[in-house]
Formats: sequence, C-alpha cells, structure tokens
Amino acid sequence: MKKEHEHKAKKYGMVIDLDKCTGCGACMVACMAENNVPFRADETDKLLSITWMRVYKLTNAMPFPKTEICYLPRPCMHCEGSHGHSPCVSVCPATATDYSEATGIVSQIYTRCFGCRYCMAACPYHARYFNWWDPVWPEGMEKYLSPNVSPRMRGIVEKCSFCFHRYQLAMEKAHYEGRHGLEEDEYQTSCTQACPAGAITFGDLNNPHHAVYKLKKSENAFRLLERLGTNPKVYYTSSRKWVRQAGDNYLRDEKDNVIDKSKFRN
Amino acid sequence: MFPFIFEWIWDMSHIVFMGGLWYALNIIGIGMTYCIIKAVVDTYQGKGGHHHDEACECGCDNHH
Amino acid sequence: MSTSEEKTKEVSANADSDSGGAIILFFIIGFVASLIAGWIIFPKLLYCQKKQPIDFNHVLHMEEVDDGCESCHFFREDGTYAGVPKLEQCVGCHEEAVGEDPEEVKFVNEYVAKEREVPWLIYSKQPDCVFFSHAAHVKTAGMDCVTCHGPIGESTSLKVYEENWITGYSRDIWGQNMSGLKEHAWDRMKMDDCAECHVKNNVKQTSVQTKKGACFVCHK
Amino acid sequence: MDSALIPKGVRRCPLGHFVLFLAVVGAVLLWGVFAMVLCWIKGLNQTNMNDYYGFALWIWADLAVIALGGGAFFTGFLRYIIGKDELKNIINYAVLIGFICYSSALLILAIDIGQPLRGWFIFWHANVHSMLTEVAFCLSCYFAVLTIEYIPLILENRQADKVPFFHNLSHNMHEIMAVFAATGAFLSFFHQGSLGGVTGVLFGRPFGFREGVFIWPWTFFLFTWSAAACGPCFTILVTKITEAVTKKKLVKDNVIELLAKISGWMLLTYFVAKTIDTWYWASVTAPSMGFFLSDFYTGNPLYGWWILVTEIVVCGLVPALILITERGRKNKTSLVVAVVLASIGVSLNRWVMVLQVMAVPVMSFDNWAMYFPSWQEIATTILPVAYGIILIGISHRYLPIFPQEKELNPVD
Amino acid sequence: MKIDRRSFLSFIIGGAAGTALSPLPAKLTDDLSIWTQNWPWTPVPEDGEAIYADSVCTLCPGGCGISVRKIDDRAIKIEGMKGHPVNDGGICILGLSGLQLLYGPTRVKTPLKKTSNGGWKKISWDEAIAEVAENLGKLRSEGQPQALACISGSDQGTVPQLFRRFMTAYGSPNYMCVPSSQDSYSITLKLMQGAQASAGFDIENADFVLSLGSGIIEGWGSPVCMFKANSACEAKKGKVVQIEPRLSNTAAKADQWIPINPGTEGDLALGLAHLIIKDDLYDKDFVGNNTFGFDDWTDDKGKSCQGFRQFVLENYGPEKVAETTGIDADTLTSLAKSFASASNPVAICGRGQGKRPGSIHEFIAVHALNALKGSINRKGGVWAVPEPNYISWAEPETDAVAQKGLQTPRIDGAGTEKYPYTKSLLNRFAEVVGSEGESPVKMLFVSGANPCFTLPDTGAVKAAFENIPLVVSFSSYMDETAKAADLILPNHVFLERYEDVPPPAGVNKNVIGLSKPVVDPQFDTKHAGDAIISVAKALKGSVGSAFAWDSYEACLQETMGDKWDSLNEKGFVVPDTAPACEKTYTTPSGKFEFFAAGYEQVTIEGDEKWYPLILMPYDSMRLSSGFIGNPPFMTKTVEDTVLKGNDIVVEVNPLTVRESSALFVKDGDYAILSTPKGKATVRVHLSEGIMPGIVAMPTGLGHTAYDEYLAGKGTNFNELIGPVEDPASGLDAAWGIRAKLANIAS
Repeated sequence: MKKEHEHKAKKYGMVIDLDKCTGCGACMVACMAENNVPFRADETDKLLSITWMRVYKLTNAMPFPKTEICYLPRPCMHCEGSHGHSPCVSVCPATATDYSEATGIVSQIYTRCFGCRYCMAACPYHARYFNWWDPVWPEGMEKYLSPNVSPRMRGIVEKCSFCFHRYQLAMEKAHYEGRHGLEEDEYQTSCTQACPAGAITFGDLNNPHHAVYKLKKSENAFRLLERLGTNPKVYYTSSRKWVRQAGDNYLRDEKDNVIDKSKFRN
Repeated sequence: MFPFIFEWIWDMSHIVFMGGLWYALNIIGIGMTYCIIKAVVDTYQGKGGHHHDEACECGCDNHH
Repeated sequence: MSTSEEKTKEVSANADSDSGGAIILFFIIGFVASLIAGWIIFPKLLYCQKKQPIDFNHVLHMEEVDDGCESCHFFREDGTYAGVPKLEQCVGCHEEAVGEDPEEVKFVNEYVAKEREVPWLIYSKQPDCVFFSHAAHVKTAGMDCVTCHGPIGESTSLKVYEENWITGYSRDIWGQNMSGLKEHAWDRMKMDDCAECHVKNNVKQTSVQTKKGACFVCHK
Repeated sequence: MDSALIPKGVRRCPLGHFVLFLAVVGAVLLWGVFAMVLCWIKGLNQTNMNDYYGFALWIWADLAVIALGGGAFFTGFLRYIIGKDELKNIINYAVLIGFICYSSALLILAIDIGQPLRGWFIFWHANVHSMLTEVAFCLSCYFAVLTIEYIPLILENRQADKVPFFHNLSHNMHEIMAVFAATGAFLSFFHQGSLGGVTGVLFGRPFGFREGVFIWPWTFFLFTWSAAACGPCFTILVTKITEAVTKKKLVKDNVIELLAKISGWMLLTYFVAKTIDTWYWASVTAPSMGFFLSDFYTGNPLYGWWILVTEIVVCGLVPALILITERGRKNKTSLVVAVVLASIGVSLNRWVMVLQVMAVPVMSFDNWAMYFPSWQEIATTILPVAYGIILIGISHRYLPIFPQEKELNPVD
Repeated sequence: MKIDRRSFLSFIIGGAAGTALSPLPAKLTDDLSIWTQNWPWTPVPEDGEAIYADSVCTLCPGGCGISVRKIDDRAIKIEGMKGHPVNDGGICILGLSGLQLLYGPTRVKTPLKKTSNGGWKKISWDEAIAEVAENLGKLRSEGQPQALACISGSDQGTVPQLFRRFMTAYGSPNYMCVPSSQDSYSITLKLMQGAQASAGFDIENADFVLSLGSGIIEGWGSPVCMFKANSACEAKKGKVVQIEPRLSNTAAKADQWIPINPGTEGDLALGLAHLIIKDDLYDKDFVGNNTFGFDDWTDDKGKSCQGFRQFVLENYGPEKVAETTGIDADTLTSLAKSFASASNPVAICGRGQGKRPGSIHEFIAVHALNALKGSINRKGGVWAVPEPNYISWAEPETDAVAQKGLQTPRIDGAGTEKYPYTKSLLNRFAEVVGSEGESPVKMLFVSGANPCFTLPDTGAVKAAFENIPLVVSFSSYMDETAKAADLILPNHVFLERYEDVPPPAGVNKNVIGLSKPVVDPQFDTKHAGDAIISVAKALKGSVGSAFAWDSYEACLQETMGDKWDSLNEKGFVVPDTAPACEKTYTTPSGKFEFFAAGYEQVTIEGDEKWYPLILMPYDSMRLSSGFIGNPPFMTKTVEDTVLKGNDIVVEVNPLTVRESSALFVKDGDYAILSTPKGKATVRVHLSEGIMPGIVAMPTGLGHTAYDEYLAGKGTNFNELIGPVEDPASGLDAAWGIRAKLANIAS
C-alpha cells in the first residue's frame, strides 16, 4: 500500500487563455452551480458578493477609439508561496486552511474556520470571501444543492477549491477500479468544463503529458503579482503586452521594457 | 495547544512558541495557586483577622 | 454608623467560630453533587434515545446472502458507496413477507406496500463536512468492514440510536465514553481517530501546516 | 449610603451624583451592548465590513486600545524590573487602564469573529505560525496577568479587606507581584509585537509588509516600541482627565514627569526607528514589489501624504521633543498636548496598519476600497469606552487606586 | 450548625470546582461549536446515486445538448453534453443556471385565474381548460374566430406548430411570432436567392469575419456554437473585424474594432463593395456565373436597368461613405482589401444577439458583399438553411366558421401586397389592438413569449393587453405577460417535458434535437402541447378532430416517425439529407440576384434638437433579454457598471459629458435619460469604449414581474424605444432612438 502511494507529487494548476476568454461569465455560474454558492437579492456590491471565480474587466486606459478590454477570470490562485507557505495558509490561526503537497491545492475547511478573516487580509487577489449572511435558498431551490460540496454557514470564509470534490470522486472511482492515478480528463474543474470558448486548461503542472505543462511555458504566459512571491498556480496567457503587464505592478521606469520573465519567476 | 491535538508537531516552532506559552501559564498558575494556598494557611493561622483601622502586621504597603 | 459596624463585627466573629465545619461540608456537598451531575446525569440528558423504525437482524440476513456485507452494502459503478440499502434492494426478497417476524411484517406493510423509504438512523453518519471514501479503504487498503464498524454483522437486533440534542450527531461518532477513552476502533469516529490510523498506516501525510494528512483528504 | 465601601480619609461625591453619572454612561454602554447582541444574533452583516475590508474599525480599535493599554506593562516593567520605585504611585491606575483596555480588546475580538462559539479553536487548534495565534495566546495570558494585578486592588476595598482570607490573598499577591509583572512584561512585549506582525507578515500586501529578522518583521518591534512609548502617555492622559473630572490632584508631579520623560525618550527613539523603517520600506521593500511610495498615498479620497506626516512628525517627533525637555513636561498644557498627540499618533499608526493596508489596491486593475463603519460598529467600539469610564468611576470611588490621594487632598 | 450566606457560597464554590472537573464544560463548549457547524437552518444536501440524464436546452434557440447531473431524483447541475454537434460540452451562462428556473420561486405552480381585484385564484386543470374552451366556443358562435390571436415565441417545432394548427382549425389567421433578425434574413434570402430558408454562418471555417454589429460572442444565434466557432476561427488565424459604435465583448475580442456611426452599416457594406468592384477584387467566377443584376441589364419590357456594379460605383465612393459612416477612407480601403483578399470572408449583420429584426436594405447590402466574394452556400460563408421539414401533418379540416374567419385579413398586415414576404408583424400589435375602444382581438394566447417585456414601446403593449378581454398565458413563470394575463395555464419547464428542438439559429448545423424530461414535473403544470390539444378536444367539432393525438407525446412520437428512437437515445439526429448544401437559386432569374436600388437608411425616432444623443441597446451574455428572465446566478455575475443596486447604468463617453451643456456628472452619478417614448433615472458610467454622442443601455433589465432576484432591477430598454417600420418589410427596424441625458435637478 505504501509503495503505491508514492507517486510524484501533483501540482494542479490552470492556464487561462485571455485571448480566448470572452467574459461571458459561464465559468462564474458553473462554479456557483457546482459548489453550492449562495446568492442574494442584491449582488451588485461586488465587495459583498461571493464569487469564487470572478471575471475582472481590464482596460488599457486609452482614449476612444484606442480603448481595449480584456476579461480576466480569477479563481483562487492556490499559491504555493515558498514550499507551500501561501499568503493565506500560514496566517490562519486555527489551521482551517492548508496546502497539500500531494495536489498543490489550498484547502479551506468551513467547519474549522471561525471567521477571523485574517486570510482575506493576506490574499492580494481577493479570492477569499466571507459569508456575511446565512446562506438562504428560496423555498424549493435547495433541491439542486450538490451533496459533494458542503454548504457553508454564516460567519466563515470560503473560496475556490479547484473543485476538489471532483478529485475526490475521481479518486474514489480509481480506487474502486484498482487504479492509483488519474487521467488528465478525469479531474477537471467545473469552470474548465463549462467554458464555451475553451479558454481554461486545467491539469497537473508537474506532468509533462498534461496540456498545462506546455501552455505555462508559453512566451505569453504570466501570473498575477508574481513579484510578491506568492507563486500562484494559475497562469494566464495573452498576446497583448498591456494585458501581460497588467498582471503585475511596475515602477514607471520599468514599464517600457518588455517583461523579463526570468526576473520575476521562480 | 496540547501534544495530543491533531495540529501539534514536535518541531522547533511548537517547542519555542508553546514552550513560551506554557512557561507563562505555569507561572500564572503556580503563582496563583501559591497565593491562594498561602492565604488559606495564613487565615487558619489567624493572620489578617485584624480590624481595618489597625496597622497591618504583615507590613504590607497596601494601605498607605 | 458605628453601631452597624459593631454588628458586622459580631456576625463575622460568630461565623468565624462555628461555621468552619459547615463551610467545608457545603463545599463537599456542592463538589460531589456537581461531579455526579457532570459525569452521570449530564451525559444522559445530552442524548435523546431514538428507536430504529424496524429492528433489523443482521445475523439472519448474513445467513441468506452470499457476498457478506457487500451483498447489501455495495459500491456503485462510479466507486461511490451506496451505504444503507434503499427499499429497491430490499424489495428483491421482501416483496411479500417471507417469514413470520412481526418486524418484517411491519416493514412490508409500512414501507414496501406504501413505497416509502425506511428512515434508518445511521450510527456512523458523519457530518456534512466529511468526505469518506469507502473505496479507498476497502478496495485499495483492503480493510474489513469490521475494522471500523465493529461486528455489526453479528448483531440480531439494532441498538438504540443516541442523538446529541445540541449537535444532532450520533453518539457513536463522538464516542461512547464521556472521558474520551475508547476500547475498540468503532467506539468513536472522530477526526482524530481517522488521523491516528492514517499516521499508523503511513498514509500520505502531505499537509504543509501540520505535516499530517491534508484537510481535503477527509473534508469536502 | 455607600460610605462603608469608600476608602478611609478620602472625599467622594454624593451617591446620587455618582448613580446619575453611572446611568448616563450606562445608557451609552447599553447602546453598545444592543449593537453587540445584534452582531452576535444576526451576524457580521450588521457591519459595513466587506470582502476587501475584512479587518476594519474593530481591529483598529483592538490594536489601538492595546497600544494605549501598553502603559500597564511598561509602567509595570519600569516599576518591578527596572526598579523605578516612584511609579508605584501610578502603577495601580496604569494596571486598571490596562485591564480595561485588554478586556475591551478581548470583547471586541469576540464580536469581531464570525463564529464566536468557535473562537476557542484559535487556542485548541493553534497554528503557531500565525501571528494571530500569538496575539490570542499572549493577549489572553496577559489579560490573566492584568486580572491578577487588579484583584489585590479590589480586595483592598474597605469591606473586602476585612475578610481575613481576602486580606491575606491580597497581601500574598503583592508579595510576588514582581513575578507576575515580569511575566506580564514578557507576554506583553511579544503580543504588542505580534500585533505589529499581523500586518507585517502579509507579503501579499506591499503596504503592510515589512522585512525583518527571523520570523519577525520590523513592525513587530515598532509596535512594541510605540506601545511602550505611547501607553504611558495615555496613562498620564487618563490620570490628567481623572484629576480634572474629580477636581483633585491624585498623583504627584514628579511621578508624572518621570513617566513623561521616559516616554519622551522612548518616543524619540521610536521616531528614529520608524523613520528608518519607512525610508527602507519606501526605497527598497515596496519598489521590489513594483510600488512607489506615492502609489500608496495618492489616487484616493482619504489616504494622502498628510497621514504619513501627521503620524510620524506631528504625533511622533513633536510630542517626543516636548516630553524630553524639562520645560515641556513641567508645563501642564504642553504636557497634555504631548500626551494627546502621542495617543493620537499611536492610534493613527494602528489605523494605517489596519485600514490603509486593506484600502490599497494590490492588483494593478483593482481600485482603492473605501469604507465607513455602520452604527453597530461605532456603537460596539464606543461600548468599551463607556465600560472603561464606568469601571474607572467605580474603582476610583471604592478602591484605593491613588496612594497619594490622601496626602494630596487631606480631609479636614 | 447554621446555614448562612457563607455556607451557600461554599456550596457554590464546591459546585463550580466539581463542575470544572466534570466533562460538562468541555463537552458543552465542544458541542456548541459543533452546533455552529451544523446549524439546523443551513441545508444539508442529501447524498444518493449520481446519474447523468441527457437532454437539449430550449432556453434559447441555440439547441445545445445538456447533461444533467442528478442525485436520486434531484437535478443537481446542468453541464454541456460532450459530443453534441452544436456545443460539444460547452455551455452558456443561462443554460448553467437552468436549475434555478426549474426549482425557482418564479414558477407558476398551478393553473391560475385572475380575480376581479387583480389577485390570483388557483383553479384545477379541468376548470382551466373548460374556461378557455367556453370562451373560445362563445367567440366562434358569434362568428368571430378571427378575434382570437396567438403570440408564439417561435414558428418552428411541434409546439408552435400545434398552436398554429389550432388557429387554423379554429379559424383565425392571426398567428404571430416574436420577431428576430432571422426574419430579416429570411426575407433577404427570399429576395436574393429565392430560398425559403434561414441564414446560417460558418464562422468556424471563415478566415475573415466582418461583423456589422453582430454580437458573435454576445449570444448571437446559437451562442455556444458561435463561441466555439469564434475560438476555432481565431485558432486558425482567421481575422474578425467588428464594426459598431460600442466596444462590445465581440469588439474587444475581435482583431480590429472599427466604431461606426450607428445605422450606417448598410452604407459601409456598399462602400466596401464599391472599393472591391473598383479594384476588381471580387469573385468573378461566382459573380459571372451565378448572379443576376451585377451588370446593367434590360428587363422584359426593354427598359435598361442599372446593375449593382454601376450603382455602387456611382453612389458609394469612399469619401461619401467615409462621411456617412464616420470611418476614414484609408480604413475603408484597407478593410475592403482585407475582405477581398481573404479566401473565405464572410460578412454578418443583425445587431447584438440578433434578437431584433432590422432594415432589409442593410441586410441586402451585407448579403451582396458576401456574394461579391462568392461566400454563399460554401465553406466559411453564409448558408441558406432550409426550414426544417420533419413536421408533415395533414392540413386540418376546417368548418364554415373557420373558413370564414381565415379569409379575414391579418390584423398586423403581414403577407399583404405591401409586405408579401413578411410572416408576422408583432411590432404593430400594440397599435392594432389599441389601448381603448373595441379591440379587434378578443382573446389572445401567448406561448413561449413575453411580449409585455420584449416588445418595443412596452408601455403601449401592456395597455393593449389590458384592452383584450381574455389573455391566456402558457408561461411556466410569472413573467410580465403572465402577470398581464387573465388565465395562466402553466407549461412544464424544459427539464420536465418532451419537445423537439429545431436546428439552431444562425449557424449552418443541421441538427434536430430532443428535449427530454429529466425530472418529474415539480408542480401541477401541463405541457403546453397537451394543454392546446385538450382545449381543442374540449371544443369538439372540426377543431377537436384536427387534434387526433391522445397526448403531446404521442403527437411528437408520430411526427418524428423513424427518427424517434435515435432521438430518444442520443438526444439529437443529424439528418443525412443535407439540404443545406443546395446551391440552386429559385429566383425569377434562377440566379443570385443583386439589387441596385433602395438602400435607404432607417431614420430613428426623435428630433435631434431636443434629443442630441442616440440611445442604443446592447446585449450581454450575462443578461437574458428574451422571454426567459435572468435566473439569480446570472444576475449575480452582472457587473456593477451595468447594474448598481436597483439602478441601471448607461455607458457614455466622457466627451459626451464634457461637450454637453445640460449634463455634469462623474462616473457613477445619477442622471435622467429621456427619449420621445419615455424617461428613466439612470446612473452614468463614463467609458472610453463608446462613441461620443451615444448612450448605451443594457437589455434584459427592468423586469416588473418574476421574483425579488429580478423584479425592480434597472430599466427595461424597450420602455424607452418604439418600433420604426422598415419600408421594405414592415418589420421593426429601429436600432436606437434619439435621447437626452440631463442632471437630476435640471
């Protein structure tokens, strides 16, 4: 048993092609529908709206008609930090969030969390959301809730889990069939599956046979706020320079230079 | 917080951090226990039964 | 003013002289009473006793089936575990009562005939936040049902289900013993019990924070 | 009516006046309690916090009262460890103020967390790498120490003292108070620091992040230092206010001046350290993350350069200079100005280290987030103030808080 | 021994000590925290067996295959169906939210009858059917069957056809469909190719897509199919050029965005034609062999007529077009070059999601551009997709009353000499019915449509509805029209019912799908097909006998014939006869016909003097603007630059504000938006992504019905605009309306 468990550690991650992303929002809803995310009558205050996957609208800030728009879907980055010390994991006082060396996924355990919100303060991506209200579904609508994802209660923090329950279910099937690993398509996140434009690719960043492995090495690949050392596992690609530059903060004198990725990538 | 809790590991951070904590807790605990027991003993030895306006025979500076 | 002070002094003097014994006695009474309340009465009050809708005889059924536990408690094709059988499985044999047992007759009349699912009370039901893969344990690790569930298959009758008033859990999860001691693996099914076994059996300990099992192994 | 409880040889206002005073402040307290209950029952949606402002007014209030309550540990440290004996005349009050501040801080934390009934997880399932764990442990331990320091004061009430056991207990506690004080100082040094560490370790927040030594960012040391410097200022301030309200001199000038002088020098050294820290952060740390200092202070309606100048110069350097000069601290007005400025300065620093950290956009396409507290937040923040005033009122009336009061205000 | 205060105190202290040493405090603390982890008011979804049920989504005409994940008998999630020819696993935001429509609070749970005080009374299905039949019988007995009208969401598929059949058997010609840009395309194809077809675009295989305002990734046609085609086109380095005044998502994702003066798209197409013809860049082979009217020609009477070539060369020179369209001549030239030099270029029009019809002249101009490059019925071009022909019911027998009724002219004037090719003109409905006086319509059926929300000049439509004595809605949801109805006969929602799904709109995929019940009906609802069959049977006579089927399912099964089994199994069939490949033209000339006259711009409503700005709608994938209202999940994704609180946000260029004398606003401020049709309080979002002088407003907001998650949010664009009749087709050709923005106080 022991031997079989010793596979090379996986590092699940995502590559999102911003050239393909149309900003349609399917990933956001696919995520909400998959993960029992609640909703309220007024969700227009985006600082109070739980959207594990949130699509940001970026503009190049040029005047009409040189204006350009780019949509940027932002799930939890599942930062690896250095050796798994992502910004949020190390600050949680009650060990409610954790980094798994086996999958590279940052977990959030709702029943352990007591709602101090320190992790939210730590996350520069605003990927963590607080349940300010009790989740309430209109009568009858609780019927569509999935038993694979635990509904959250008021007063705790939640975030994207890379649909970890899908990994659990896929592994369960693998166990049943006597296998010990998963094929690339056996574990895919809900947003990846739903994206009608095919902008999201998900897989094991450590596995050369997975599509993400090649995609993350693209010339146009970048990550958000790499300079902070968060070491995120969500990569983006864009053929547009301003989009790539929007991924990080630059001092004015740096802006004009082409991004030297080797400088900020570990 | 205790070695039998899931989160506990015998590593440097825990030893230093929890060491400090338990050190402080012990001082507080032992100190208070000492004070209470000594106060009980003192009381049975008849100390402190003085009237409020007498000088304190134990010489403490409580009232000055 | 001064007279009242005099009185106080007297009272305290009186109390000092003859109530020392009473004080100790009352202390002991309070102490013992609360110990009894805490250790004996409280645990009784904390759980409500619920009877299973049908008294099920595992022994009887074990004799009839070929595949042991898995005859009724089986895996689905997607690897998930079906748990307690649904009416659909029972009906295979119990379309009509096959014996004389009043419990069976009740089952057939109340549930089979009315096509109602039996609201079994599940002793080992974990809270919603728990993910447990039977496949990983039974198939990959080759564990027996008995290891965690105990010799339920040898029971002729279902024990009373005890439910915690506050938490809604079965007592079998938190543990039979108030002091937290356990004799058998199945006396308690808390997270620490899972973790203990995982550590003992060297299951991947991949958490960065605890160097033990990562949260998402058993949580969802 | 309550004269039996009032210490001998001091004068107190009539009970009616006192009750009226309690009623007025009590009403405010009840308002706060109402808001607090709302937050507990309905949840944190009662506040104006949001997913950007996960930490807001309460955490600021928490950090601020702890910093201001720092007078207790630092005065204790000076009195028991360093041996500044004169300070025994103000230590009682410093302890009381500390007790109020710390109990308030704990209460605020209990309201602030989303799941108060699970609050004990922070101890039980502690993650020792988290600054907040350190804060929680040290805070509660130090609160225990403050309670221990406060108990003898209660026991010295005229009626309580008559009970032999209480008298003995109080006496024994005094005997080993230095041990408690030392432990308290040790704990306090740490948790004041870890409060600074809370934001200092956030490497995802360039505005708050600081480099440092080992696991401690520079803010760790700066927070301890500033609390030690400004806490006594707040003790002096509250003493002066109490004197003004009771229209009595309660502590002799030499005691206040000693404390003021020490604070002044602490503040000056803090000013130097803070300046170096700011300079290093502005020129090395922040640019390495892609930020200019100006990015943090422009492009929003509130957080401008003024905040930096006010905090460091107006509320740091100025009071420091006043307090280190003899004329400054001997002049009643300038002394009060200095301690007020210092108290504001440390509070402002805590505000910046909590709220501005949340406000500064980190992702290049994000916006500044502004926030205004809801009345529930304001009420619950005022609640500790009311509670503090009441506790001070009661303590002052019935307990021998000020050893020099009798001497300074002889009753005919 | 005396029991005094001290003894009591001692007892308490002893008790406290004992309690502390008992498990009580720890256990209570623990249990209370566990209680917070399992609050009884937080739902715990029950586990069970997971199964997938395949079906087809019918929330829009896209025809996507869906896989519904179920746990026991609960539908948990809708996913795209892998391997489906339309969407192959992809799914749109509305499809994903489908379960909120199934289980949502907006459902009409049982037949309802409006009471005299405006409330609702639950009635049984028998009562409901009887009531409808009784009223229908009365109308017939009065010899006025034509006073029954029907508004259907579509013309295709068995359910709309059952309604049409009912109308015929009953004796009313007034069967109307909700218009879309496909109506304009149909007329265009009829005129230029003689085809009775809808237009399908093969974006996937095009290498240059010139979109004149079509929201290819805004939900135009079959949204997911278009998304995939767009991605495929870009993957193959195909170019997409988006022409529209606003930086829409399509414009943002396109290789080039060219802002244009709105309403001048037709001129642009002809201007490009001019440049292509002038430089001899057109497909001479196609134009020479397959078209008519390109060069000058002589008609039967010997009169010489100007050909298309001469027409555009004379009238659409680049300078002139540059002036009308606002696109400079250089851009025009390079655009013409790129279009002409591509091997499979295609031009597409129909603004936004293509939900509104448009000017036939514009469509003809754009289609002519395609013909110049031969992009007709070929890979990467426009296909004339014939209307599906799988429904072949025998004509219903009509009695004398019906025959008489059918002979009366249609109330909307469609199909008359003036508009021979137009099938229905719902845009005239409000005017024809009127708000007072006797209405020519005495009874109205509405199925699969929400005209009280989606038709322009909604206020007038609602007034017209009030003027109709009996309105029967077949809606599953309490939408605006259902709310305005007198009787609601609630349909099952798409996950509870069988229904055939005609080939998806706007693409050249010849797929017939079958929507199947995934879950049992949740409420006391009835399939609209069954409802109309029951009504017919209740009427007896020739009407009843026209519906010989026992149930809708039997009807469907019979209709599908040998396709039924594979439909039921796979969920779709791709008919092997490929009529889409037909290249014949059934015009008088037998060729593709160019037109060399007409081409007028449609003038929008409003006087420039009073209304200096132009208000235009824009569509978004995150807002369902059709007859299905936004489910809560979708509304949740709407940006705060579209909807803020309950306020709608309009987009305006900062220049518009700077140059206006009546408007002083910052981003996010309130303003009053007024048009000749109405007024609304809006918030202003200053955006560089829009042409100065234009105000863009999202569609799909401003519902007054549905639930708290949708009602009262924003403003319905349709309330601010009225229809403008296209002179060539009678269809609504309004693409905007003149408008004014002013500060609240002024």
